[in-house]
Amino acid sequence: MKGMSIIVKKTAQLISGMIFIYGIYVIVHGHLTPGGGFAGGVILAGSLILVTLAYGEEFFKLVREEMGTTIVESLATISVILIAVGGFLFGSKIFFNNFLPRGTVGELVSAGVLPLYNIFVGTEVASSIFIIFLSLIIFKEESPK
Amino acid sequence: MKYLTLFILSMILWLMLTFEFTAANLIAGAVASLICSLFFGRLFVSNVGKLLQPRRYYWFVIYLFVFLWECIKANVDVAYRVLHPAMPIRPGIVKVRTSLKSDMAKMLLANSITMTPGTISVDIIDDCLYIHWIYVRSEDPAVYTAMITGAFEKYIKKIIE
Amino acid sequence: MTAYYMCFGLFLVGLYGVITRRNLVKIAISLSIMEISAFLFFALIGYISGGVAPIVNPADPDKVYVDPLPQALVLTAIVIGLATTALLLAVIIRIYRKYNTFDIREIRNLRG
Amino acid sequence: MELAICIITGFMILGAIYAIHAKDLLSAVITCGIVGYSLVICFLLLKAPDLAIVQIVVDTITLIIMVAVVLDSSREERFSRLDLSGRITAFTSLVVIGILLYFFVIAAENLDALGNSTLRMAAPYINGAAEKTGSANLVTGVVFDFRGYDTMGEAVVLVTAVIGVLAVLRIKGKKEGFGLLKEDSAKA
Repeated sequence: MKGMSIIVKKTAQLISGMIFIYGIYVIVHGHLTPGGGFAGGVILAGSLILVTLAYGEEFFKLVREEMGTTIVESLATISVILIAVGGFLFGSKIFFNNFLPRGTVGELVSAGVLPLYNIFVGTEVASSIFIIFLSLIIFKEESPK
Repeated sequence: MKYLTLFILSMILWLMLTFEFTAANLIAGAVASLICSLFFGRLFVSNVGKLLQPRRYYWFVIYLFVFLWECIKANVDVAYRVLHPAMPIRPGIVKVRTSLKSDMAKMLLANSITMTPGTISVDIIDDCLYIHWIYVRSEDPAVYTAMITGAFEKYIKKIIE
Repeated sequence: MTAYYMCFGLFLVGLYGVITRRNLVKIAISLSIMEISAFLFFALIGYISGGVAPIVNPADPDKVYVDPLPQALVLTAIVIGLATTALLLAVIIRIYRKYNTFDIREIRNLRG
Repeated sequence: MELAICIITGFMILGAIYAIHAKDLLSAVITCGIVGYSLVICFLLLKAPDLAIVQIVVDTITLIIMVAVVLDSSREERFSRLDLSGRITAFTSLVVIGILLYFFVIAAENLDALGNSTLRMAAPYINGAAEKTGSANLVTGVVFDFRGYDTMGEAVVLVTAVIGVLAVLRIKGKKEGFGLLKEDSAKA
């Protein structure tokens, strides 16, 4: 896959890091401000897609990246289910039990396990959308015209 | 070096976004900036020493005012062409040779040209910019180069090169 | 009340596209339009006049909030919509590579 | 308030009609963006900032994927006159639309007017929910605490969709190497 022109490349160089940090901000503060795992995950995927579109990678590098992203996605999904099962082990016998202390409303470390769910769901959404994009690119690369 | 600069910049951005100085927030910001610099550090601009020279920021502020003035002039011009009943437009693509060397300077020049109404930079090949212009005033390369890039080029050279 | 009818009109436009178009990409577009009208309908149901966005501020708790339940349902549905649209487009691009056309009637005639 | 939403929805309907009737597929895809971005404004007017953030990014990514699909093809839609089966389809669609409209008019009489929503589950989710879940954002509280099963199902659906995309789009397995590319193209 070819990259784009120099204007897009240089702008992506400066902007992509900022988009990524904004996505992490939306995920981590999901229980205080608008946003959360779903919104932030899509923003993270957007920054990765921007870099891939602007620079264009070698074919084998793309395949390697796809394998890594697949593993990340599966791990994130397993983590969500493990936290849900954690309700059985700590406290009462309820699936999806909020077993950590809740803290006071409005602080960063509060709301028990909700920030953890946010982080893992964000990772999962980001990696799954990025996988979809990568597999479309790889399909175009490897199939004959 | 690139990684460290990106780490510091993203940390500043994080603090501007959240604007609270508790320990938990600082730790979260540090972890986020670490992940960000690991992912995007190899793409960041290479010669980061230029970020520390205050002279460049001074010229950047002056450049903003110059850009604003050019933008207002171009706005009035395009509004006149749109509102005039005969619509005096003569679109075309011109090839402008620039004397700027670094890629970042070329990017800034192209984006400035795009953001003034009436001109859009289509592509950059080596050191030539291809620009779509709403009214091609002259076909002589020396004249239109001075018209399009003359106001910006010397400031950009002082900011980035 | 008019807003509900307009929203349903958008749904009907999408349905018309799905039924009458023969191009696979057009059908995908029409499906996403139907999806969007459903999202809008859910958001309309949850709105309460004079309400504010459902972010609790501990300083002044006495406020009218918009109903968060439809918003939570739509939040997950939007991301799922993206994934299913991508799956649909993946199938479409495979079909194009095999039959070299987007037209469903020609594909039905080929049967290859 | 309701007037603004009606005007924006009118724009969405116009954009949708043009997107369905456009001759060039690329312009159809881009016009479909009108519908998505107008939905963002509607969400902001209806006080749903979470949804607006998600929708504005999702719409951009959908546009990228659709353009990637369309640019691969000939981009043209060939229109032809309706034959007999086409006429039957059009007539059936009119009947279906009429029936749907009839039932919607009946159902709309039982809906509350815009702004006077009285959902039964609204009150327990709003009153004291912040203390129960500890989360200031009520939507996050509903998504991950009250309706946790829904979210887990959603995550599983997302994984399934990704597996489907991979199964459809990857021609070769990962282990078998890329030397098979030539043989495949020779066969085809």
